[in-house]
Amino acid sequence: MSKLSIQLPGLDLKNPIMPASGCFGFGREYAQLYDLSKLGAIMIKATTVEKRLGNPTPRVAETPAGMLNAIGLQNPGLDKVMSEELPWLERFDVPIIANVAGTLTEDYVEVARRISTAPNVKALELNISCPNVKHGGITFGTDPVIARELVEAVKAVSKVPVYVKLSPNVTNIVEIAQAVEIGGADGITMINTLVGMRLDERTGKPVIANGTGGLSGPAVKPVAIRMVYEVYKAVEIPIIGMGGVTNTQDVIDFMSAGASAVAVGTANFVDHFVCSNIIDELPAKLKELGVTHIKEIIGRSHR
Amino acid sequence: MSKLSIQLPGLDLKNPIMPASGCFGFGREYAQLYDLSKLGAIMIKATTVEKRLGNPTPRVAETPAGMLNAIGLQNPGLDKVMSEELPWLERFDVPIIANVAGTLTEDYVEVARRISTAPNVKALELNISCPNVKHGGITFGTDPVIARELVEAVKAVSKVPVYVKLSPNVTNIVEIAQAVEIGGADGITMINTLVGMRLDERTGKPVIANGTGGLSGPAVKPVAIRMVYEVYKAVEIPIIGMGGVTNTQDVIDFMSAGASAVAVGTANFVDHFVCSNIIDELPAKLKELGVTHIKEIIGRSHR
Amino acid sequence: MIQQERMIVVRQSEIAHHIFELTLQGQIVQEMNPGQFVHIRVSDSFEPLLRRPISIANINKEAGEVTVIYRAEGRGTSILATKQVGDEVDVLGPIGNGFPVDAIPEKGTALLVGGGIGVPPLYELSKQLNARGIRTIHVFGFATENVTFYEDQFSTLGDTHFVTVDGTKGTKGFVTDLLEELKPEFDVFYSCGPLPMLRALENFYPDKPGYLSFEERMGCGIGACFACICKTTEQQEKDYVKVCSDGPVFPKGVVQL
Amino acid sequence: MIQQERMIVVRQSEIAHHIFELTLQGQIVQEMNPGQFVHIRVSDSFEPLLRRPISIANINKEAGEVTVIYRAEGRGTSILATKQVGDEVDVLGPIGNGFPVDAIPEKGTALLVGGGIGVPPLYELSKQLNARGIRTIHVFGFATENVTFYEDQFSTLGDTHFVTVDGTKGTKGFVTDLLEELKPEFDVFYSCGPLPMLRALENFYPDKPGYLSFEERMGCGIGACFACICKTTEQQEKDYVKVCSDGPVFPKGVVQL
Ligand SMILES: Cc1cc2nc3c(=O)[nH]c(=O)nc-3n(C[C@H](O)[C@H](O)[C@H](O)COP(=O)(O)OP(=O)(O)OC[C@H]3O[C@@H](n4cnc5c(N)ncnc54)[C@H](O)[C@@H]3O)c2cc1C
Ligand SMILES: Cc1cc2nc3c(=O)[nH]c(=O)nc-3n(C[C@H](O)[C@H](O)[C@H](O)COP(=O)(O)OP(=O)(O)OC[C@H]3O[C@@H](n4cnc5c(N)ncnc54)[C@H](O)[C@@H]3O)c2cc1C
Ligand SMILES: Cc1cc2nc3c(=O)[nH]c(=O)nc-3n(C[C@H](O)[C@H](O)[C@H](O)COP(=O)(O)O)c2cc1C
Ligand SMILES: Cc1cc2nc3c(=O)[nH]c(=O)nc-3n(C[C@H](O)[C@H](O)[C@H](O)COP(=O)(O)O)c2cc1C
Ligand code: FES
Ligand code: FES
Repeated sequence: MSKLSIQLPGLDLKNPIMPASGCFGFGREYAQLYDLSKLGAIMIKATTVEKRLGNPTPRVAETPAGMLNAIGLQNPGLDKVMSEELPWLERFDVPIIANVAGTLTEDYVEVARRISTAPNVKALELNISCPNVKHGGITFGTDPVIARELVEAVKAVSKVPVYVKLSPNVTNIVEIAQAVEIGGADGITMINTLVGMRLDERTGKPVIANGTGGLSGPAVKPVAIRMVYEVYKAVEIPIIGMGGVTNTQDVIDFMSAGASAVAVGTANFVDHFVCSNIIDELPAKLKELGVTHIKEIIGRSHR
Repeated sequence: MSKLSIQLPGLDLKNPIMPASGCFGFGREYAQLYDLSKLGAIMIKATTVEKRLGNPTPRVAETPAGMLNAIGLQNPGLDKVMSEELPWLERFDVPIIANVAGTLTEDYVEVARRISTAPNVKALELNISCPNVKHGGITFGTDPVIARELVEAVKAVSKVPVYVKLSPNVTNIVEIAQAVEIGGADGITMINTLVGMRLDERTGKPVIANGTGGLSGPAVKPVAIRMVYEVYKAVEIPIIGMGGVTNTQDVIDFMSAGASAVAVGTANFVDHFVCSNIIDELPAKLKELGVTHIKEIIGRSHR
Repeated sequence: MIQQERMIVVRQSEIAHHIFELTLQGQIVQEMNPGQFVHIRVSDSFEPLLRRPISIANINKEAGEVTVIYRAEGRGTSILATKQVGDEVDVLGPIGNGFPVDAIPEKGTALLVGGGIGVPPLYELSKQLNARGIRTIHVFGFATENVTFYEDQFSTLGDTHFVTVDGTKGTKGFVTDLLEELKPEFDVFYSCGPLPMLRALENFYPDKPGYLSFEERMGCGIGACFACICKTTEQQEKDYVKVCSDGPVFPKGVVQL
Repeated sequence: MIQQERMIVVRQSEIAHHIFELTLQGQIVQEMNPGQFVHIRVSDSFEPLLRRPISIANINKEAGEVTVIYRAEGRGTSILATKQVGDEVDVLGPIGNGFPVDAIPEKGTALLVGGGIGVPPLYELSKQLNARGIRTIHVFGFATENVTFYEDQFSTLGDTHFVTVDGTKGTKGFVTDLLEELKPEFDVFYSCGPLPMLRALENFYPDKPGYLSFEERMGCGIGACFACICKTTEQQEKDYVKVCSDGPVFPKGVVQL
């Protein structure tokens, strides 16, 4: 299987496939279904300093070839993640990418400082799609200066490489990508969800209690591919691509556009074995494409 | 059918349904299928000063519940539209909304000045999703100041009300909407397409010759609804909503979010009678919702 | 253990207005218990995208068959209703913690209260309670006569009472109206149905042990995504439960109603 | 006139590897001509979204039936291949300007050159030419033997020659190799197939009148969206033509190759 291996800052991946943050919890549930050691990595649910109970329900709604979610970063809090979830995951031979969230720079710094010391956490993923309370609620990930400063602060404390997860809800994603690269990011993960809304057919009110939700699933793939393609041209650091991946071909597409690895989110809810199946199917797909190592696919759209 | 009538600046609509710009040409083809006088209005293909041949082919690609297009504003140019297309459309009892495009402010002004004198053109729709060559290719619609100035310039010459078509590819669509309102826009039409890309499965290269294309169809509806919802709260001028409308329920959804009328784009390629069918189905739908006039639906999400 | 299986349609029919009874055959039937549900993918395309949670209504382990009863109303269930004998359906299950059949003393009496499309899981429950020698009383509320089903099936298991909102079948009103009238004697109640019904029931029998089955919009269906959270009452240690993996059945008093 | 109709599947079968022959019944058959196409919606859902353009291969006006032959490869055509007798298929058509059957002198000879999935429209054309007393010569190129079809059908209409890239059937090579060898005498050529073939053919017979059928990705299929543009040669007055409404068949020399 070494034709699938990928080396990225902090991450020695058996293969480039990993579940996306928030779509795989802390691994316990999917561990009932298959051996998590098979995965390239696992991106765990966003962790915040304090436990969070998240938004009122309904939290999800279906849309054409997609879904909306407004979970609200529900998680048991840093202490519990450090004492219960991460140690439990140590039984698997798989690097963990810890998704870090907060509303103040200090929150991110605190989570990053501590979670990056966990033995199986090999990289952080900064979820900069959260509103920054200090800057009047403007999302960290929509302003290049705020984004860069956040990355600098986190880099100063993290013991492992830091990947930054970009929000697609911006006019110019390249600008944000370059800013976080300058800030010291070791890699980029993209994309997070697009902000969307669904209305109840009868009442006309938003289905999701929170009003808006994040759009994910196949519907967003063309936007994600375009953004990965653009960012690949503009930065030197590696990209972990995601947004609407449901099958092996989608993985090839993201890597062609410039991703060095690929995360699978929503599709885990539809085909619970999707990550495992893609990993099984990749070697045959590479053969079909006449490629000996999956690395050769990375960025081929640009050649 | 008066329970479907809607009055908007310059537009006396029999019903709130109109084909979206670029998806209905100048009406000739769909006129073979049904009587265009049935429509609330027609948004004609973007018109530029000079004729444009558009982009190389392939210009369209299919995506999950959506499609990409990069037609490149192909049109016969202002003279021909004025001398051939608009007069031909006069045979129908239907107001025309002329979609105006360009790469310099002067282009917009020139098209607006002349096309707004055509007897059946009752309103303009400024397509501000074009790159502004003077400002280094930055899209008119992504910068509030540039957008406002463009609207002011066009308002100064137009003989009919001016609607501005917003691009969804921005960090803050409310800011742009407010800017064009201040600039004197009589209404807003939204949304234009999201920038996306599809890769060829075998080669990894973009399917669309232009590289990127505009994403439309059901996939984008949640984003469009969210944006209409947000803009409705922030401006006083009316909104014509669009993005993924395929059926009568979608029309209700857009109007609930705050649209006063609704345009149908991509769906005309899938069900060529969709506009006509929706108009037929609306009265029964209103009955089902216990509403006597469709106006009552406008903005009900917010009540 | 939860598994994902392509089950085979062995029967499908419309048993009431827009109410379908679908029987599927497969391995995973062997693991099923009353009150659990299956998460059904109605189409191999991504439109509609999400699975649909549907309760297990009847388990036949010998034949390897499970029956579900569902209302075909929305996009997904309407597609499910078009499946024909021999078609394959992608099913994830069995999921969740069902009704505790042994939560009732021997020779005791169980009150089963169902509302609309909440009635189906009570059928397998009633079968298993009866098999244990428990007496069952069935009180079911529906909107109107033409959406009622399984009267004969339940009647062979115990006293069966219907109530309809419009009075077209049985008493007119809500289940609590009928319970007021019947004043049934029982040891434990089991219920599945709309939230207002569950709430009314909890208030109606403050001193009786009871088990309630909940519904919530789902993503993963297995406990990973935090979509289907219910807040718990103040007496609980945990702040929340997940309907999919902790439920869908909870002892009364656990979930904030 | 173009119409939208829910046609009924009366036959469907796989006649070569991944090549399907589908016969549909409906009113719009009465309006059809060889070389025109239909725009097929393969699913009532929005996944896949766009219609698929497929050429008319055989018209039977008495029975009200049209036959199309297509390769089931992508998402849409694979779904089309699952349609069964009695199913409805949403068809828009007939569309475009087909092959001019009368562009050839009486008792003349027509050369029909097809490549792969470009062969089907030549069948109805050949039938109609033969009905007019025109002699037809058929020269068809395919990738390999197992994707060839309709040898018998064409053979009853005229001389029929196959060429395959791998030599598994007929001559090995491309249609032009075979034409080099055959040196057929004819008055007008008609062709449908991949662009390189059309290009080669135009160069091969610079002095003969010919008609070529083009393919381009489509949106609307009726001339409204400007998706399917082809640039024209310098000799033309118009800068471009639309494959859907101006074509798909053009006299040689119109489209820039
Ligand atoms: C544990 C559990 C057991 C259930 N058992 C049954 C049963 O036995 N029979 C039955 O008819 N129904 C049952 N339901 C409700 C059933 O899941 C919904 O009616 C169904 O998902 C609606 O799908 P649709 O395609 O008809 O509607 P759509 O409107 O297309 O659904 C859109 C989305 O909303 C979700 N959704 C809509 N309504 C509900 C709901 N009430 N609960 C959860 N999700 C919903 C859908 O799953 C889908 O993701 C159960 C629900 C749960 C949570
Ligand atoms: C006028 C015309 C006549 C045709 N006649 C036939 C025929 O008789 N038999 C046959 O097998 N094929 C024919 N084709 C090609 C056929 O349209 C495509 O093979 C088919 O659309 C591919 O769809 P899919 O679902 O298999 O592929 P997908 O990959 O799912 O298609 C994705 C999108 O690309 C479009 N597309 C892909 N390939 C082509 C193509 N070659 N031409 C145009 N659009 C394409 C599809 O329509 C769809 O919109 C014809 C094309 C045209 C333009
Ligand atoms: C239910 C759900 C919860 C999510 N939670 C998180 C999260 O906690 N942190 C985060 O960075 N992204 C989160 N995401 C975003 C995904 O990680 C991913 O970026 C996005 O869904 C696009 O990928 P997909 O289309 O494959 O789902 C969540 C997505 C979903 C659907
Ligand atoms: C093929 C095509 C061509 C388009 N051309 C134009 C155009 O010329 N001017 C414009 O303002 N919008 C144009 N649009 C955008 C549509 O008017 C509409 O805003 C968008 O497609 C979203 O609506 P829909 O999802 O219903 O298609 C075009 C869209 C498509 C699909
Ligand atoms: S549906 Fe995902 S946690 Fe319950
Ligand atoms: S496909 Fe729309 S113009 Fe030809």
